[in-house]
Amino acid sequence: MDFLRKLLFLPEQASTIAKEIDWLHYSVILITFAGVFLITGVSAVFCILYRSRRPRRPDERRPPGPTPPLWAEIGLIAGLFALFVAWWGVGFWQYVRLTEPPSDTYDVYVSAKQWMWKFAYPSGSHTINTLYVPEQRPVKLLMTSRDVIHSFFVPEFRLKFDVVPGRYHSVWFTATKPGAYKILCAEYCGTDHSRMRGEVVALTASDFDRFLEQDGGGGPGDPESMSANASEPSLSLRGQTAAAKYGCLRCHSVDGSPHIGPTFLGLFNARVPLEHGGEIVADAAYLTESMMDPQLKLHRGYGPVMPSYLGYLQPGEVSALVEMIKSLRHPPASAPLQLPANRTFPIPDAPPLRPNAQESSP
Amino acid sequence: MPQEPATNHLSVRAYVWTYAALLVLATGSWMLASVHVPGAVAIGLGIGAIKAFLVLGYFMHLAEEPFSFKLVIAVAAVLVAVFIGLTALDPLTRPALPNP
Amino acid sequence: MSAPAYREQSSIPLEAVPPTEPSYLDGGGLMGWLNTRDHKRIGIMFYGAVLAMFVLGGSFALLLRLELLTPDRTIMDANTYNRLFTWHGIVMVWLFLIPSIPNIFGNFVLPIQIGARDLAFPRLNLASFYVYLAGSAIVLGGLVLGGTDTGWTFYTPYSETTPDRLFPVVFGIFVVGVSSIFTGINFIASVHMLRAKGVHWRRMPLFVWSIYATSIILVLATPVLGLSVLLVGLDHVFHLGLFNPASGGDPVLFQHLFWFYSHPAVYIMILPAMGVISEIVPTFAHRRPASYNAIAFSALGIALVGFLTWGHHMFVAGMSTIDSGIFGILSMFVAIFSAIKTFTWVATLYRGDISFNTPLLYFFGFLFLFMFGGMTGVAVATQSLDVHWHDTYFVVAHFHFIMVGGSVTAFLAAAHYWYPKMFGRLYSERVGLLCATAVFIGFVLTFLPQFLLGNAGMPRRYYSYPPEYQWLHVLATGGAWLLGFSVLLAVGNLIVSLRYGRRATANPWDSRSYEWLTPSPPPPHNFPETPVFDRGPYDYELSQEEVYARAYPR
Amino acid sequence: MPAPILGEQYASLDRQAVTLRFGMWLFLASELLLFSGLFVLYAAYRSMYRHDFVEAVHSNTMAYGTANTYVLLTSSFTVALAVFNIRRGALRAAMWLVLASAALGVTFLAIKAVEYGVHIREGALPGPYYHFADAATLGGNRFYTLYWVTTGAHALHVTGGIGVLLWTAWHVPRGRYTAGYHPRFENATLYWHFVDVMWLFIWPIYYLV
Repeated sequence: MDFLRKLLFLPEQASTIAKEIDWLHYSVILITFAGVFLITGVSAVFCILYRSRRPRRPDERRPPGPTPPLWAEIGLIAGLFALFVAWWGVGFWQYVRLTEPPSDTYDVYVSAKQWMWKFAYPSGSHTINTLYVPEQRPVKLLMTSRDVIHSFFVPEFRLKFDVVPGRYHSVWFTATKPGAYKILCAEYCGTDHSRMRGEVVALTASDFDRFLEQDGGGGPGDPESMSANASEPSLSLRGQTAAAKYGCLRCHSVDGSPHIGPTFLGLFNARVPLEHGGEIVADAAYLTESMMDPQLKLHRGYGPVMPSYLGYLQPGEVSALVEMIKSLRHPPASAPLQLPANRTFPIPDAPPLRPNAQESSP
Repeated sequence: MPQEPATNHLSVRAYVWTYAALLVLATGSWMLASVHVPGAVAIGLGIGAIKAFLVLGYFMHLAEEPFSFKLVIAVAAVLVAVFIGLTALDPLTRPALPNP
Repeated sequence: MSAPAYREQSSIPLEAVPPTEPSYLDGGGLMGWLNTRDHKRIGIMFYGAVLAMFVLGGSFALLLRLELLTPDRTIMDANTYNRLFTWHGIVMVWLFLIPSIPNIFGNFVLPIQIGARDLAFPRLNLASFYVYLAGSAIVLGGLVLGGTDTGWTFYTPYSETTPDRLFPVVFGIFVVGVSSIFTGINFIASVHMLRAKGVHWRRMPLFVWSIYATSIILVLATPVLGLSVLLVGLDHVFHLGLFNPASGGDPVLFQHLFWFYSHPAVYIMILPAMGVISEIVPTFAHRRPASYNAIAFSALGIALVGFLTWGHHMFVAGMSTIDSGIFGILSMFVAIFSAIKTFTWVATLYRGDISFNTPLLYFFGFLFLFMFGGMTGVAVATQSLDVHWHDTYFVVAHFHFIMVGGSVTAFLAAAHYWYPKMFGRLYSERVGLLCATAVFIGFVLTFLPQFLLGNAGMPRRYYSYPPEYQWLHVLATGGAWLLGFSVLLAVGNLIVSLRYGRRATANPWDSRSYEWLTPSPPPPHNFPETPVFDRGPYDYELSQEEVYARAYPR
Repeated sequence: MPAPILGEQYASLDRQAVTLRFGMWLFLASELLLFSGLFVLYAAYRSMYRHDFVEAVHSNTMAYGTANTYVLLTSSFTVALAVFNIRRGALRAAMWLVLASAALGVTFLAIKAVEYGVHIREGALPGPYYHFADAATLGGNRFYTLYWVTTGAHALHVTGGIGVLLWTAWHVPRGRYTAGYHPRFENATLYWHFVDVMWLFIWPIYYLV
């Protein structure tokens, strides 16, 4: 199988889903190839067998030629259709799996702009163009763009999704082995589209922990992200700033007491009763939606008084607010911030990369 | 100079009745708008479709034309429905992570 | 086996229909051409204009390939490169492929194939030509003034904010769209209303069916394109932000609007090509198509189901999962119709009386490339695979297999097949066969490596690329130049034969289809006398004499 | 009275007339798809901003829109009567009815202009110029942007339709149409009806519900 993969020039399989997708890939391509060569071959044989061997005469009458029997036509079409539907079925099933993350993911916020990638980690640090992830653990990316459409593409993970301004798209993957893999922008985004490249660095669990510990200050080996990071508080801290800036705390308490709006404490992933019946789990999706369109799914017992913050909140602030709410869990705010925010660290040791991964991103 | 129409064209009476029906429907749809009823959009568009049907069939004489004429409009109308349906289905069924 | 066999049957058809009139090519002077209502002359004028666009778009492609020889700058900077691939797309799609076969060969052949003296609306037809010229002039003017770097897809919000001269380009595309709609209306009305006595629906040549199906798309999809590009233009000028998230818009909606046209547009490009092939195969196999109904109705099927699949361009664009699934399965239906056609063509060769001329060789190339392109189309419509392939060179290779391997090959096949009818001469068969082979090799060399590039993860529209992809790019560039030169040689062969080719008889291929009943080239009113048909277009069980007797009863 | 010219490709005048009408219907189908793009945008944005859209519809100038509906329905009626009359050979009546329809079309545009004036004063303008207090939401902005684009496209069609009607009326006394052969006359009226039909759908979604 590995031979087939190399023959098709497919990159190595570095995510859990890559192997499954490649299986479908092989079967589709092999059947396709066989069909194309078979039919072309048959028609070539026909052309040789039934070539014209005599000069034409104007009074020539030719037999009309046989018509294929109906059962053969219908059988062929039905067989082909069954094949295509089977491909569709498998493909759609895998696609659904690709788009629906498991529940226990490690979340990274991605924001793209012309022509760079920025990755913000729950711990508050962020890196530019290099994404650090733990291996063997599902990672969910919540992606948005600040200007035009980009597309996050990692060939080794068989993963691609457009990064659209004004919206969050989430994708997830589990890296299977440590290493560095190309990130390419796959949606045309202007002059330097082709230079908008980055890297995913998958680390072993212990290396990743080390990265997290040391990374209050910055991503390894990336001076730009370091300097940017040194003065940058964690996501949930920035969420607190945003909450103050937009006056969220005038209506929402953080200590569990109900006010004009529901309290933020313990809100995350709680089951919330709705005004119009039913209930909903207050996940990131619901929280985001409620900032943009508060009346759509109103928490029971609270009036429809909150204005929409659509267009006011900056892209990063929404994720910061969600992280902030996430950090306020029961029991009361033991440690909303897991890391000391503004300490600087020495540059950590380079993580163990494979030799071919040293190519630096622009 | 005026002569009787050669074929079975519509009479003046048919035009007047069609016009009257159109006025009644338009008024009905207007009045419905002021009372809040569930499914108002569907009712409003339904009445619009009936009116369009009347105009097409009688004012535009589609009823008298050959089948091929009707087919053209039917195909176009079906495509419009599919276009609107499949496109609007997208925002309706997107995961709720709408806007940052 | 080869061409000279035809010499022996030269004069029969001409005797059956002695040319009593001058041909449509004679007389009239320059104004007689520019102000003509004759569908054949309009077709020839389109021929000239469209070929010029083909050369222009082709030279853009060759420059692009040259730039991709090395991973970084070779001959131009990134901005020029981005403009160039945009122009290549715009010129090839809207100014070459969409008008190519329908407006040249459809115009010329379709009225004759239904036994009519002209199209239903000759003035509208001429207007279509001039509107096309005006639209092309506006587009090219916009390109000269600075052009645009959005790609031919004009994705928002990039296209709303790019500082380039977008409006003239999109307005020109809108105008060209008007020309398409005119042509489509003309064809549909002609097919419905102008068929000669005896040409009922199931006696229409298959090319007519495919042009008819194409026209349905032209009439019903083109206005949506006109609207969506104009909206982008308006947004660009007035910043209405219709699709801009900054003012609450949704960029993905533009993609819905755009692909509602641009996916059916793919069928505008390939359906006429399939029609050409459906004429060539019975003619050179000298037998009735294995199933007339299968080919005719699958053309309609493609045209109508083709309207329902646009979303498969947007699987990773952020469309909802349910919508993706629906579009995924609908896309599979279209593939079935194409498969039906392919099987029928091959079955038609079975126990035929096959003569191997240039058009049939092109059919061979077409068959292989189209099937390859079509089957990889099924592959990219499989959603989880599309996630990896979307916007990579795999997709580029896939649609070039359909557009170049399919449509351009069929275009060349049609140019050779109807050449004797259009100009009354025969081209050089030997050069023709050589060029057909070279086109095929050049094509495979250009685009097969691109499938592998796509697999390896090379995204499209990349000016610079990781160096490990280089050797495949070098192969592709070499192939592209071979392809370019062999196409030029093929066209040159046709041009030289205008003057030096042997005179053609009315029916050099011994076909039974209706257009071969008239002299080559045809008289201005197509038929020496009004035909009344008592036979179908593929009645190879009739002799030549019976064929004429059953079209011109005396 | 000049005899109608029969194209060489047609077997009879009747055939030619039917074909011309058929061509017009094809064109109308094409126009329908043009408008459908705008309806698609409306449907999609409405499903994204449901509450904002409902609010915005209620803030719209319903009186003007409704008046215009009656104007267009009446003009459709008069132009249908014009066809009835030309089929009887009553050319003068046909001409006056067409002119009356054109006048109603001008009335429509006049009302529309006044209405646009109201919108401009209130600040219900498209895109970045939007500052309408009654529906100060992003959805309201979407609604009025689409409103301007859609009704603007429709008003352009009305203007074109008036031109076609006037052109047709001008040709009536010049003997271009007869009771037996008048496909271009009918085509002009078909176009006018089409403009009316489009308004029948624009009216409920932008003014009523």
